Amino acid sequence: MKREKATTLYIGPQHPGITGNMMVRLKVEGDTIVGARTEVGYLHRAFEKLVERRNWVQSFTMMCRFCVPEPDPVEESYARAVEMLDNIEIPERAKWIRVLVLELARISSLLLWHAGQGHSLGLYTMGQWSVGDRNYILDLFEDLTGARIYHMFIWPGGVRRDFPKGFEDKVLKTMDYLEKRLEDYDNLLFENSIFQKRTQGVGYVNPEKVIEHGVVGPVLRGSGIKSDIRIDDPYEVYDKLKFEVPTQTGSDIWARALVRRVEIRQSIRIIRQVIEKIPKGDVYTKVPNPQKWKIARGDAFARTESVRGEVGMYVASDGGAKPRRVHFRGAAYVHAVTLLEEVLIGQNIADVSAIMNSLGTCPPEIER
Amino acid sequence: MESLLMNILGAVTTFLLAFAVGMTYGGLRRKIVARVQNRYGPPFYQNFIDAFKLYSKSTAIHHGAMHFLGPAFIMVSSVVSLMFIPVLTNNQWFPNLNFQGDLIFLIYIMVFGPLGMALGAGQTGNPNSAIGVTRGLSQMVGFEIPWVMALIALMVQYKTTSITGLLDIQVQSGHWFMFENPFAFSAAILASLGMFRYSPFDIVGAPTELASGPMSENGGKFLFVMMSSGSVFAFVKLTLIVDLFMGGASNLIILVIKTFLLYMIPVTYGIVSPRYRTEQSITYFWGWPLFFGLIAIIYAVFF
Amino acid sequence: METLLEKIKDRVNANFDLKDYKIYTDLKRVDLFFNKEHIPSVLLYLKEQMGFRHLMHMSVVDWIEEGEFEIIFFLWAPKEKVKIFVKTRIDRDNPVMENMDNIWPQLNTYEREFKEMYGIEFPGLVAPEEFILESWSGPPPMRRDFETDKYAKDNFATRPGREDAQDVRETIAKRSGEDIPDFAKKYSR
Amino acid sequence: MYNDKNKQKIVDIIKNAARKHSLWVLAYGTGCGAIEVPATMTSRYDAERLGVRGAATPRQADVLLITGYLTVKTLKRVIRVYEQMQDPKYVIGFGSCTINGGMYFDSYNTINQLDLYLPVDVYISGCMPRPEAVLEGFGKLQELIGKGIANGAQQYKENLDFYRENQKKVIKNWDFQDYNW
Repeated sequence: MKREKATTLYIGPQHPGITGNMMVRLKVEGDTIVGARTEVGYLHRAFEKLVERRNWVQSFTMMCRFCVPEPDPVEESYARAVEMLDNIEIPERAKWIRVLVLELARISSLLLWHAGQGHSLGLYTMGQWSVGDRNYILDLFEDLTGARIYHMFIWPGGVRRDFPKGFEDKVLKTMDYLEKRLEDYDNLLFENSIFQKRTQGVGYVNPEKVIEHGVVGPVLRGSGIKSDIRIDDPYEVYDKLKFEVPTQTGSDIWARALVRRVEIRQSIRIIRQVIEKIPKGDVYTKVPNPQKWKIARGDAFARTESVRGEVGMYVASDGGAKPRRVHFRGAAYVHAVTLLEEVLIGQNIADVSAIMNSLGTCPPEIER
Repeated sequence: MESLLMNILGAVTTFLLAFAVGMTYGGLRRKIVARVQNRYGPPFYQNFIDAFKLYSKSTAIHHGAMHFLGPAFIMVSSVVSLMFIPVLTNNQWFPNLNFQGDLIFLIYIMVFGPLGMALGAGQTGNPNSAIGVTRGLSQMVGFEIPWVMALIALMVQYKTTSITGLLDIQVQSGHWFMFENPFAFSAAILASLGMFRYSPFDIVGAPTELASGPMSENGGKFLFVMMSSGSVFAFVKLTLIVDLFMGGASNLIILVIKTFLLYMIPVTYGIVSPRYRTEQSITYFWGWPLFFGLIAIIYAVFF
Repeated sequence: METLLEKIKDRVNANFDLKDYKIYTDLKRVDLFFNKEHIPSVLLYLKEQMGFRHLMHMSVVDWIEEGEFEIIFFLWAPKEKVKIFVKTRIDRDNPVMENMDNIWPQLNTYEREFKEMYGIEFPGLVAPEEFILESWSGPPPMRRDFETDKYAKDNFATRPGREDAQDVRETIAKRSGEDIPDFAKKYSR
Repeated sequence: MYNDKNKQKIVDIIKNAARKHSLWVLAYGTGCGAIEVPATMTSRYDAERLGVRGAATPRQADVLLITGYLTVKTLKRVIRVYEQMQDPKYVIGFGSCTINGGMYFDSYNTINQLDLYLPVDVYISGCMPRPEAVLEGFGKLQELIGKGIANGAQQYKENLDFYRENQKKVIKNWDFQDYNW
């Protein structure tokens, strides 16, 4: 077999199968990958440099742009880190609204994952359905925050505004609709024998390696370890909510898909609980005038569970009106370069896109 | 002399008909797929617009002679196979070149197109094209075997290797071969799923894997030729199955109904299926389709 | 909780030369300060002996006034559910830090980034030269003395008429010949 | 070929009518705007009914959608991709950051003004533009094509020196081949 000369195959940056704008350079023998190298940096906007020139509240508009498919956990991390630094206590209702927003963001991101996973394996109908249904979640966001994608809603001191009139009913209606649609998704994707054949045993990651590389979220849960920041290190009001953390032991694409299949249902469950239990009250604490807001020297690290794993925000202050350092820990940062290169070796080139989707590779949060 | 002119005119008419029907079917497929996906979808004539636009694009980039000939080979293969297929039964407007043994010739000429494309794609130097071609040829090994077996079964059963002959037997007896030898029909239909290259057998041009494979270096007029020959070829395949198994068609309406129903099989299967991997696809064809093919031959020999 | 954090601190202190520490009880967080040469052994000890298996993050802060880079490792113990921030300082003019990607393979990515963004040298780091930037010739961009706005102004042209953050509605109205409605004039800057 | 409407030949009118109803968009998500492209293509907005459709490789594509900010590293790839596309080709600048840098006006790694490096036919403003805005952008492009004045590619060819000079100023490792088709 060694006679075959390895071909270099570029997946990306312009390639329909790549998630976002990055590149994987593959060495291919026949259909098998013998070497892989990730190249990132196509989306580097230097956010962490730019916040040095912006004050605490101005920086907050940058946060949602760190990760495009799921901006809210990043906002949440930043807001919580700043609150830790300045010892701001936020009202109880704001915490519940934050949980609602985070879970809605999870659902929207999971629907996008359904689309990506289906699309990467050639099941375009799945993508069309779930991206279409995602519009209903975005409608809720639009109602609540005024924007479809970049909400800038969770900010230091609480959330920007209270529910609009009749919002709770709309949320519940959307959840009912979504649950009905999830049955269709089951029929189309999870009970599809070809999908099962394409995913079972593909993209296997050794669980030991998952821990070593610091990869968390569905990848870790798909390899049999129960870990979720919402339970391990609860923030906001997650300790008052009931939900399950699914685990699977296959550690392949199929296991991760099953984990995510349950997760979207758990998010719906959480949203129902939030609507039921949410208390009345204010939604934000008054923060100082943004132009004059100075925060005492110190640092804080806040992390939030997103669909792709934990996202964290390290914020250091030097006592001034602008952050000294804001460093974002993307969920994909730890695996998209080192782990992906190892996982791809020995796989079929047909599965590259599916593996990247399954791991949750998200280039904007790698490069920031 | 006059009859030669008529024949040429008829051949052109046949080609235009095949082109129009193939393109319209492609457009209808897009519409149907869109409706399943909860969309409005493009108009059914969208494919004609696309084809004309592709034709009007400039083609300044080329990779040598073979690259030019690749699409031409596919077109030749489609058109030549079209010429051997009786579009309608007993109609002088659609003459065809028939001789004893044309079915065997057809088996060969239908493979000619993909081989030509392989030559053309090889010269572009694009690794995606090369891998796509390799996949296409391996997949062809998969579906050609049951397909050929189904045809052999018919040839053995009715002792003729002429398409017209097979068609005449059906017309005279009034029995369609899809009921006479259902195993051969099943094998042929399952094999034709692969020939159409829709999901789950779209492994050749799989966009998320190979960025449209052998087509990735072909734009503009190249793509126009490929697209139109693909449409013609779709018509060829549908009509051939109709001729061989469903008793042909005595007028155009019946032809359209029969071919459209046949066409819906790969289309509906494709809407809800992800893509197979290459080896999975071959395994698929060497499973039930091959089994049906074997049974068909046994049935043809002993009954 | 407090006793647990104290215990962790004491156990580390018993084995290593702890420079300083800080305990935040409500955040379940211990900050440990070390000299730079102790860091690899401390990290290995924390990971292998004390169950801090998960490296959440690694970060660098540029304290330009003090002439130092602060390097921080964020560790998490899944069992005890405690965070440890291991901090150290290195010289800003001659930034060298031990390469530790054999402890956690993910550190390879971080180190590549910091090498590029801060110019910190990690001897023995196996990685291609470029990570995010491409043929970058200026100073490492994340250092505080690099001025990004000046660089942007020098290299990237700005569309004329938009140099400041002034209201552009009047300009647009003049260009297109439309009148600004009265209610909108009220909000003009 | 790309004259103004008064001089448009009948052939061109037919060609342009076909072109405007068949816009194949290159699947290249250069920035964060790429998240709204799937939404534009799917059920609620369904750009395919207007003839807008994805194309996998530059050779097959008509429209290059620059979805948002361009870093210097991406700009190089984008120019390459643009030059590989075949005439007639159109560029849509998507989002505020392509117009004037948007919120990244002071970033050291993103360009501010796209039309210095590539000829832009239509800009869509917003951060990020909603799918309705994207559809309107496509509508505008169709209108321009119908009138025969979406001649960005022609402009690029004629002013190649100007564009090359700007590109070389930003892209340090310049290694492009001549653009002569």
